[in-house]
Amino acid sequence: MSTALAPARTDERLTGVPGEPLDHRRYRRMRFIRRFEETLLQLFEEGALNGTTHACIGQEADAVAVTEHLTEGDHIFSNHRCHGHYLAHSGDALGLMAEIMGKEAGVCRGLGGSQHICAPGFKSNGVQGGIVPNAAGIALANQLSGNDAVSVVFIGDGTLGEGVVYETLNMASLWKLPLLVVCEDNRWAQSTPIAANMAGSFPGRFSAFGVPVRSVDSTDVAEISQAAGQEIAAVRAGEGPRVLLIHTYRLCHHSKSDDERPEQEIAERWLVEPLVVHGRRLSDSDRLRIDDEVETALGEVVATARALP
Amino acid sequence: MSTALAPARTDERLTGVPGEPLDHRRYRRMRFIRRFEETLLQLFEEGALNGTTHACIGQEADAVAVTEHLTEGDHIFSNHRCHGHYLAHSGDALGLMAEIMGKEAGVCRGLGGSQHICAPGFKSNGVQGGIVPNAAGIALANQLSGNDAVSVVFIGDGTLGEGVVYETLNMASLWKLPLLVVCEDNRWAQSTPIAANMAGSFPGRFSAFGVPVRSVDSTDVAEISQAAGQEIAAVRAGEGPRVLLIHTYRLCHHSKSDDERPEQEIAERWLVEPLVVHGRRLSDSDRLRIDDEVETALGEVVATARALP
Amino acid sequence: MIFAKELGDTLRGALTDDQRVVLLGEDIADPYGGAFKVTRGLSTAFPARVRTTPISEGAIAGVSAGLALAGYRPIAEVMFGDFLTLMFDQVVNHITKYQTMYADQATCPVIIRAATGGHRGYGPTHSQSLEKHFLGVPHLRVVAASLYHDPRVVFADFLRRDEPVLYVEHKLLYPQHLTLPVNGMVGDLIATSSGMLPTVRLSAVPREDCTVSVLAYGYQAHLAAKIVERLAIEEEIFAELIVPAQIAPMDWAPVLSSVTATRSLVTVEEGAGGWSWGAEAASVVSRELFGTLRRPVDVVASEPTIIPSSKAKESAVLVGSAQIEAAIRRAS
Amino acid sequence: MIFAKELGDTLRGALTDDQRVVLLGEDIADPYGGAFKVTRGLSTAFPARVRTTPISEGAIAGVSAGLALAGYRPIAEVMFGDFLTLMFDQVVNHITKYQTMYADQATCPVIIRAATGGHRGYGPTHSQSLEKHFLGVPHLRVVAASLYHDPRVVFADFLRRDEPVLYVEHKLLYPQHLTLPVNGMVGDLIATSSGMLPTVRLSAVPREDCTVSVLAYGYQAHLAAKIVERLAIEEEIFAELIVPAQIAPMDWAPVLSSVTATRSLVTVEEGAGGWSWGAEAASVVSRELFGTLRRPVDVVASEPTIIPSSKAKESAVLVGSAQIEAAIRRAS
Ligand SMILES: Cc1ncc(C[n+]2csc(CCOP(=O)(O)OP(=O)(O)O)c2C)c(N)n1
Ligand SMILES: Cc1ncc(C[n+]2csc(CCOP(=O)(O)OP(=O)(O)O)c2C)c(N)n1
Ligand SMILES: [Mg+2]
Ligand SMILES: [Mg+2]
Repeated sequence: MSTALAPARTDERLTGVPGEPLDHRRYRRMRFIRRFEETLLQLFEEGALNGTTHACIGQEADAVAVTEHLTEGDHIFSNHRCHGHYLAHSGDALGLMAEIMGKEAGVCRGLGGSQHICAPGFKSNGVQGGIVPNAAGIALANQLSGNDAVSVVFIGDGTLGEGVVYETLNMASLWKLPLLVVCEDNRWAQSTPIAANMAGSFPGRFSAFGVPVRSVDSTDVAEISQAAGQEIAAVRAGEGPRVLLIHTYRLCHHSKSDDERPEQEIAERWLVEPLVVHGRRLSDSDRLRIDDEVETALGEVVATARALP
Repeated sequence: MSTALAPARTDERLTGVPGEPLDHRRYRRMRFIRRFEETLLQLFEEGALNGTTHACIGQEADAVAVTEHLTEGDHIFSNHRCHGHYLAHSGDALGLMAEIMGKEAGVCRGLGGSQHICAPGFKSNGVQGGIVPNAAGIALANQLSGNDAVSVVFIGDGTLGEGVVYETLNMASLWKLPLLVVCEDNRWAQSTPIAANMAGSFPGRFSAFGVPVRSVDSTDVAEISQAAGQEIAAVRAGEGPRVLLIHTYRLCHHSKSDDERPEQEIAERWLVEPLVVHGRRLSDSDRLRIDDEVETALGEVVATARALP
Repeated sequence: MIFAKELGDTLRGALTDDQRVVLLGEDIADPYGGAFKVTRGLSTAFPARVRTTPISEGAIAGVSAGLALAGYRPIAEVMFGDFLTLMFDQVVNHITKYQTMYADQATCPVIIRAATGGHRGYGPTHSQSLEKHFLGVPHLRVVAASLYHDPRVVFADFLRRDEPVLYVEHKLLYPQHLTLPVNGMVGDLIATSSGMLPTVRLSAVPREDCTVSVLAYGYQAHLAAKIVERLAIEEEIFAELIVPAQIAPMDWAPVLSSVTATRSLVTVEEGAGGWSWGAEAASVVSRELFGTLRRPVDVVASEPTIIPSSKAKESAVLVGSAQIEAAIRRAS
Repeated sequence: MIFAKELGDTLRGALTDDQRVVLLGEDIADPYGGAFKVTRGLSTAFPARVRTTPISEGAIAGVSAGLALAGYRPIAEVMFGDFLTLMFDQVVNHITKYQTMYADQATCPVIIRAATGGHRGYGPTHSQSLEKHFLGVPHLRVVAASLYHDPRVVFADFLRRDEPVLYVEHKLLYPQHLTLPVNGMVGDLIATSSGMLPTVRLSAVPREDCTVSVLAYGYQAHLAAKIVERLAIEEEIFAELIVPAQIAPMDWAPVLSSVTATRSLVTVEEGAGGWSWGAEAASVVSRELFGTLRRPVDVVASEPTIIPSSKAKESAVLVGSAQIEAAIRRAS
């Protein structure tokens, strides 16, 4: 069905240099997402961008970890906070930047914008919850086709408010669909703390439907990746749907400038954010070098994107 | 808000004779519902009725048991299979019969018909699931008013397919609403066995939202009543929403003539249906007397209803 | 040639010929075969691709969307069209958006079949014709079953094209015989068809001799045809009945050419009046044929209220033969 | 007199005066006070009756219905009107049915407030004006916020009556100043109001001197007013702008009396074209004033497609000042 508009444009300085150690690669890829988002927020402040955006600052490890285990034929459905997922999947910084700038060279020709992205193996939509059955349908297609592809859907903690999520968990479980739900619990939904949004048991929300849940309370890309790898392998092996529940934190505001969370809480989380946690595994000089490479590459992307018609 | 069209018309021979033992009363009330439903099905076969109906034959104990603990100010929201609930609540056989006959004297003037009933303290609607938040809203009203009234909603096992049920469980739990969900698990939803409809854990569907579940696998009105009494008392005491999960069986077809379930399965359930189970507590002569009284009273209801304009 | 059976055979043919076709819906599996028995036998023949679902209309639509995005051809059954409300978000914000908002990098050809309509005493929540609320959803086709349209032709069109479609099947059509045009005739009426998903025109006499055009779909078209036939025979009142399959977006050309001849139009639908199907027809025809009409377009629709359960009260609310006949008389 | 602030004050007044009023919605609690800040301060003042909810639009509507059935006056906020889709079942099959199907033994006066509309680059799922799909839902009133209607008057009407209502608030109205008629004027335009929930008419000159009537609501009415004013001053093109608060069911009388004078009508809305608000207007006006119009009714609506995120593409799709001006010129 899908016919790509153009091959995704990637840059090794952003997505990983052949032969570099895994730790470097992971750091680079997270740094790439982080700096993309920060750049975007800056462009918004400059007034260079239209509309709105939801940055995933603080959650970069999730995207990088999960996509490490995906392969050609797998599919990601993402939500409003989709940039990290998309960049980890495709590396296509220019396509996404151009999209958010509303340019014709954008990955959806400027039609979709920040929340509505499509590229081979990837889609997102900005309506909470509804993408979950969509991802399950893709999983059903894979099951019917008899391939071993995995359909992954990213949702937030707040999205567990939407009933269609449960309808889908039930159906996916009944039909043993090859679906992985990645629930990024960043403790907040827009302005609402999880305590005001969710009663009962977080993992119980899934296990009640016979869907196994793997919880990871971590911002460490290595730890998340290990869990993601096992879950994806199980789904790929035909064991039915599974949930990877990642307890993480969003360090930036929800969308553009709305943040009323306790400063202390945010400050504490900056101490354990993915780049800090994983960055320790690299030498200072390697980190600085990679930071630099990412900066240069991203600078080129922004310049190119700005110059686009 | 509610302004009754007319006071509910009751007949002691159907709803309970003052001073009679509880066992007699319960038998009478269940017998009343049973015979009302059977009469209705017969009238349909005769072609005397229009539309469709969902009889609750086999599930009479649930309605009788739950309503024993409700009082003025409490509210019942029921579903497509609402006759038993309504009759146990109001005793208004004539109003319901006239309603299903489409007569002006019907409890909703013939506008609602079998599935859409309203009377003081009682409402029903024929759309699966949507009544659950409606009942929760009534519970919220009671909470805001500071009274100790209980809002009860009856749903079937299959209705756990609807997402809005979970949305509501979450909200009711967060807000500690005085809501009792009575889930009548009759093993089938229309033609679909529970195994094809529900993955995972039945009580887990509720407890995942922090809503305590009391399961009763019984058709014994006494046993169900005991459980219902405790659950309703807890809700009334302000402990938040609770679920009474009754595993029962529907002995008749789903609506009018559609039944493809295994005959053997149905036959086995006839051996443990509520009237048989509870009837053992009465002498043969008491049973026959009550049967007779119910028959006479119902006969009068039908004759009166038929003669209505 | 019972419609429900022909429709079932059509679905069987689609499942046989096209491995991409998947049926989803509540209680559609054997031995039950759906509330209106349309899918009877199909789950036995195609167990993997004919799936009874839990009672989850939102997820049925949403899973169908995913299947379609992945290249399958899902056909979702809605037991009662009244419950299309629970699919509204998937239809409006997912299914019909994907192709365009993704700059044509994906398609989402979901087919939703819904049993609609009243006159059976099912009451307020099981009798509605809610399709009017889906008219004008961008990128959604709404198509109505009728006795003049071969479901094979209709579904061949659905499966050939990449757009999502809502197909409404009035319950009262299920037990009826299809009356497809044969040799240019349907019974005693002259029948003309035009278009890929044809608009059928029926009249007792050539268009030039008709004094009113009647635009109707679904079960109401069947009622209207009987009236058109009877008025012609008994009273020499000649109307041309126009029965589109696709009711949105509309190909107005056949309507305009008919009304150009008759200079009078009545539209008929069972849905509630007010912002209904016929309103758009009236708007378009009044504009396109401005100054040439003999009388205003008459939009016949049901009372804008709940559909009562009682037979007498239901008849007073829903459009039936009496209202159609009166309107044709007025307008002829 | 910023609209968002006035609306917030109106809600505060309602909460103060009427113990039955309860506000529900996503992120409406302090310190956030809602995505558009309308409810800021209210949860602090009325913690029990102003409740932030989980992200559960269906249950928000459904719980509101229960509150209303129990005698309360729930006001539910929908963060983006695009998500009204998820309330559709509650609106169509529950809220608007109860009173009538229960033979007036209950009422269900739910008020739903939805932030609608585009022109902000929010893209396909956060920019829509979906109210057209709610027009003609039996027993539902649809009312549109405008700068010419005092929200206090509007909510007083809602709370006085027992019917459910959908109140659409175009996002671009929030930061604007209300421009209520003062001494029969709005700026340089003559203003006349009629009705309980008034229909406001604005024109530079008396109606007799106007050559076109313009029917618009919400943000589009604000755009249209500026054009009406400018065309009058700069080019002596005189139009009468009619701005209803209640857009369904419509009181057509003020429209008909205006068009009787001008014999020309343009309708304007931001929703997608096709079976839109204006279609019913065209249908009614073409019928009621048959033979007296100078030209067909012109229905101006947005392109029937997704609303793009890119500014340039969004402007090409959504109705804005350019389309309104062109239509008024054509029709005058
Ligand atoms: C159906 C729907 N309702 C409301 C919104 C508005 N909204 C956008 S993001 C958001 C919060 C989502 O929270 P969560 O799922 O925790 O994801 P996070 O933003 O924290 O990543 C809300 C309410 C929406 N996009 N869709
Ligand atoms: C939203 C909705 N979807 C589908 C139906 C059609 N329907 C009526 S009853 C029923 C089965 C309900 O099963 P369950 O909840 O187990 O209740 P039971 O009939 O067994 O009492 C279905 C699917 C409906 N009424 N509402
Ligand atoms: Mg979150
Ligand atoms: Mg059941």
